[in-house]
Amino acid sequence: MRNGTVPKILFVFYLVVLMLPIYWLIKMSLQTNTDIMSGLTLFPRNLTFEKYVAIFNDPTWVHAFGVSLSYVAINTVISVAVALPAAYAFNRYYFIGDKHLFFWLLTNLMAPAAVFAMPFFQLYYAVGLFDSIWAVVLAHCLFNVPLAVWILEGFVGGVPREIDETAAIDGYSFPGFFIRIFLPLIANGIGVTAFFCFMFSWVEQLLATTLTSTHALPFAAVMTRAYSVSGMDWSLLAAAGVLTMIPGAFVIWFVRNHIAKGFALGRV
Amino acid sequence: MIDKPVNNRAWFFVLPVLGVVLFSSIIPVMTVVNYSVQDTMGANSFFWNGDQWFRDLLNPTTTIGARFNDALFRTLAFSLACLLIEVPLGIALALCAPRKGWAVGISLVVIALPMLIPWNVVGTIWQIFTREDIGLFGAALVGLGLHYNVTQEPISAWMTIVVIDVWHWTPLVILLSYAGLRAIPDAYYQAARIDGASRWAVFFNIELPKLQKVLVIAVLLRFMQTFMIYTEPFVVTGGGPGSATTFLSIDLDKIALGQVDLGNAAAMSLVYYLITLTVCWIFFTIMTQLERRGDV
Amino acid sequence: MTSITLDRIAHAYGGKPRSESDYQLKPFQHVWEQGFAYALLGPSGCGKTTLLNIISGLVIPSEGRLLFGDKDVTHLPTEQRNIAQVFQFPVIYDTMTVAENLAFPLKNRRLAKPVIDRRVAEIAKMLDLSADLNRRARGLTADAKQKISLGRGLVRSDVSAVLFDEPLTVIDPALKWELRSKLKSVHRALDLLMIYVTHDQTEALTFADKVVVMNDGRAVQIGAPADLFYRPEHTFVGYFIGSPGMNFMPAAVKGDRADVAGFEVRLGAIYRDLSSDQSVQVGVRPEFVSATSGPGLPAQVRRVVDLGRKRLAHVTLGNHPLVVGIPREMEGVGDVVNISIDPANTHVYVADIRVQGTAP
Amino acid sequence: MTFVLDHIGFDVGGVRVIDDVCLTFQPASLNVLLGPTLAGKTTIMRLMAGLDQPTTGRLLHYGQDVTGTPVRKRSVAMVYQQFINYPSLTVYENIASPLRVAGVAKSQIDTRVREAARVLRLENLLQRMPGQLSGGQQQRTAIARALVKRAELVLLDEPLANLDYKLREELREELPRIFSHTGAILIYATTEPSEALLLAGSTVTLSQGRVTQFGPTAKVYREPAHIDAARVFSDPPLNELPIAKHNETIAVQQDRSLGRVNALSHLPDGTYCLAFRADAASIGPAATGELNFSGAVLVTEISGSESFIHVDVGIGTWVCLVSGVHDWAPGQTVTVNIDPTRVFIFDTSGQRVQANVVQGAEA
Repeated sequence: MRNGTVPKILFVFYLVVLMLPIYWLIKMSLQTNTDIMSGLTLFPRNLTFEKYVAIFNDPTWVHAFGVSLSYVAINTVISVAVALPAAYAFNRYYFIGDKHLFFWLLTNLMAPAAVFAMPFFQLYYAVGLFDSIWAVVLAHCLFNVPLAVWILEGFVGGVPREIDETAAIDGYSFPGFFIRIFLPLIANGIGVTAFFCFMFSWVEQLLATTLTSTHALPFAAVMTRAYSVSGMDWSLLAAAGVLTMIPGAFVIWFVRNHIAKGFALGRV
Repeated sequence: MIDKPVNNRAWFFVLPVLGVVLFSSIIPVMTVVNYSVQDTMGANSFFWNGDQWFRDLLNPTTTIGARFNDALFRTLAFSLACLLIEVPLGIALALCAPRKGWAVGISLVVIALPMLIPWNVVGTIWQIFTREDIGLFGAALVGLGLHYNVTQEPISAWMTIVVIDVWHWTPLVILLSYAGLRAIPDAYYQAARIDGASRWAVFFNIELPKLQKVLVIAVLLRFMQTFMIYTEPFVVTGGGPGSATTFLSIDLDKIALGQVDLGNAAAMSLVYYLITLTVCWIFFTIMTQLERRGDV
Repeated sequence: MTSITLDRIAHAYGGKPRSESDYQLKPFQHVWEQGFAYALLGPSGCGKTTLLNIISGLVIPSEGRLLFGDKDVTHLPTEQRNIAQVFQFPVIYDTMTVAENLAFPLKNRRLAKPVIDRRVAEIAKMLDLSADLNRRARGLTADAKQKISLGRGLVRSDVSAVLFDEPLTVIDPALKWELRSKLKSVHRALDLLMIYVTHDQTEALTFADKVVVMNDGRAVQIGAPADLFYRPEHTFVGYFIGSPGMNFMPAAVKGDRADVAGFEVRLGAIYRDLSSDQSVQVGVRPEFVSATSGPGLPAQVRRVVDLGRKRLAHVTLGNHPLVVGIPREMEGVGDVVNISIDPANTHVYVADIRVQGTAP
Repeated sequence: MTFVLDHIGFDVGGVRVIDDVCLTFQPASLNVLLGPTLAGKTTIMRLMAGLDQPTTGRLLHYGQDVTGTPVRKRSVAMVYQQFINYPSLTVYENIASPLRVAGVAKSQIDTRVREAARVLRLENLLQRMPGQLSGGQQQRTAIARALVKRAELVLLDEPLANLDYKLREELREELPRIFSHTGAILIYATTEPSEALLLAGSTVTLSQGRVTQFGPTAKVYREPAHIDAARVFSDPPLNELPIAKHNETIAVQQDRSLGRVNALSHLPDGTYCLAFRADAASIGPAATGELNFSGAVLVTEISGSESFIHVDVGIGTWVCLVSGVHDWAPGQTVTVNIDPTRVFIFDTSGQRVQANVVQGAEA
């Protein structure tokens, strides 16, 4: 498997196979249902954007898209903001119980959503947050805050400790140093962490649908409903699916060379 | 390098994280524990049930025990299958990936795309893709004469979920291995060339040892995600046919929100959670040990 | 394996040099003799590592030909060049023991086990590694790891040249001299061509039979350590070799006399007349200029530096700065001192190149 | 305005790393901390800067106890070995950083920064980012930042160790001049004795976290109080010869005995260590009045202006200095002549016991 031609062919073949299902969805979103039902084709016979137009004109879809984007954005901001000081503390100091706390965060990051679905339902119902964006925002903090801490801790480690000391010697107070010197140094780390929090919150479906019913129904929930109610409107479903891919595809280009560091919890 | 100082005032930095995660973690766990030791006769009246739920769950002869046992082994088999395919495939593809030039950026983005799609949309894609009337995958398999039907055939359903997971998450292993390989200084490859090492010798003696740290993380992430999979099987097969793809989280969801049998669901949740905790603990110790021994 | 020949080798990044300055390595013609130790010495960015990488095959030169013996290897890949290389930081196979590390190249060539074991034992003894043969390579000190890296090259009987890329950078200063003398004794024991890249003149002059002093991509002078010290062919070599470097004073030369700021300096040879506007300089090393109680040129003393084993005076002759040695027996030094310059070690440079005078 | 370390002790993980250090530095003085790697140079500097807190002892600045004062409030500047600058700020902002924090007027910042940049020849690099600079330029930026702050205490932790050989020579000349008129206490850590000698001022010799001697550099070099101080202050390593004095005869290990050594004449009988540096030994025919030993040449180290011949004389391996470039073939037998007037005698506890002061010009 020297880096000759054979590995290249294998790799390109894999990329094609990987993109095939996505292409299939895009193709179907540009076909009418009758066109789909009338048999298998590699290319849509007559291209139509009617389903996209339908979605954009339908207030429930647009509202759902807005709801999804808003709770994901708010969750990302909270996660990163809360995780920054913690990541600095974990990387720069030993303190009592730091190991156990870090482990506890890992367990929350890995906690099965199903285990928390029912308790969250009860909790937010009791607290009166049920069917509001805040329920999903706080629920997603369960795994997004630990994720943010893990990734940021890796990036904080990239800044040499001597820079903190030089700033102290120069006379910076800690807040002054943190904001004016330190944050700019891990700016791309913050960017990557925000991207991952956005993604992990955007892709999650179980908690988002469990904790909402009507007012704060996210895009995913509207999709599952569309799937069962409108009886196999495949192209509408495909169009909705394609729309959910746009945020990811748009942002990823900016963080492409840090993707691996993010997925490896900052440990690469 | 100066070692980290001990500074317990650092707790002030950590309090915000503690507050937020505690709220969304401890309170729910407390409710689960609370229900797991009670039973109900309906109409919101609960009575003490001690550890009865747990004894039933862990005793395969009882109905709920058998059900839990089946779901657990079904999920473990699924996790194992996914790991055995995804990890070697991921490493192999990382070795084939382009190392320099414009192709690197594009291939990284394309590889990462599947992981950015909401899990229910992944389910929808494959739900369509596996139908033999309108899906390429379904049509191809049926065309090959295989009796493939996701909704009726347990084997087809179970295999399909594995294929979906391999399609969805192998990119993660590729990216991690690729990053691990890129961290190897070029001098190692040059030394190996000078020593006349074969491609396999280079892989076993340089690349694999250096990938150790990254692979531990890849296996941890992959095991945990497969062990708690819910959305894809829920969308594509709804846990069916029968209970062929009713993994732990689907089963739990059915009991908790479907039958609203809180006691059983709570006990099951706790056992499920404890398993993930132990696995996390094992990996956490391995990772800290690797870190303390310095970069292998 | 006979010698390595560089036939007008030059290298420009991107391969399309427009002007002289685009060359990382300016055209270079030289033959490296078998069994000699060469050092590539120069400041950072002088092209020494580029030259080493061309010989090792990591870099294909944009111009010229590289010959091993009489075989053109310019485009031959590294593994077919039969070279060994020791890198800046120790490169060892962590998963293997010391013995397995040393045996690795021979195992790849599928030699018989007894042959491998004998060869490994022999090289281990030469490098004082016999005691650690069964230990895991990862736990050893940096200098032991560098010896293993060297050993992997030496076990091969077909190795043509051993390349060193600043191998002592990560070694503890106290252990440096030990590894240096080990490398030198290994060189004497094996009739191998060795090429050593460094920016430290002590390493270069100690290790090498011939030193290539490089600056700004050009080989300024190639010679034995003594030549570089006593007869620097270029002002850069005078400046770079020796600590502190050579003194240079603008002068006008006539016969065996040089007029430096109105003072007359006797020279060791007879030169044709050189007026001072032709950028003529007289160069003499501080070791050959000493303060004297006897007759000499009067110079103003700026500063005296006591280096323990010797004392130096920073003086000015006219308005040219000069570093002068103070003999041990001379107690105090006033603010004016007579200095005597040894004619035999005084050289004349025109446009930075040494001019050879005729014997008096 | 002195800076005093009063019985400073420092433990790391229960191990005593700095052991009862007492030092008083005078204002406007240059002090070299000389010692091998891990001798505690960096640790002492970090304690003086306030980056670490001492386990025992006090730090007095201008008579005031500053042990507990946070780093921020101290008048201190530090230059690290690996050229630490703020990567996200330009060279100008890097140098101006301490003044910006202190709230100095904008115009004054500009003049002081440009002045420091001129002194360190960074005038045309002010708008560059540290990442675009060479090693030497990055270290000059760090030094400029330390200079512009006009701190009363300036700590330089092996600032030249990572630089090219010739660049090191240049900066070594400039550094004392740069800080000489600021009136600050300058502390310069290094492992190289030649750097200490060239910087002059006074020198503190350190080994295993203990101060072995503190005094004017030339004096510490010529009159080491303890054998550890002599060992630290010798590069190449100090040559040592164990000897035993027994009523007027001075025996060397086997049966060899030495002639009269006036440095030993008045000492009581007992075992001593006769030590001498490479420049006190020469190679050539056995000169009269000198202690001479024959041995085989191991290797010759050529450093450009001097050559060091390593000779195995049976009792040990000694290093002799020869001026200029001379390469003795290894294995060749030569005679090492030791100049008896430039020899140190240490007793078994390592104290120097010589009565007469060794000759050699006073600085």
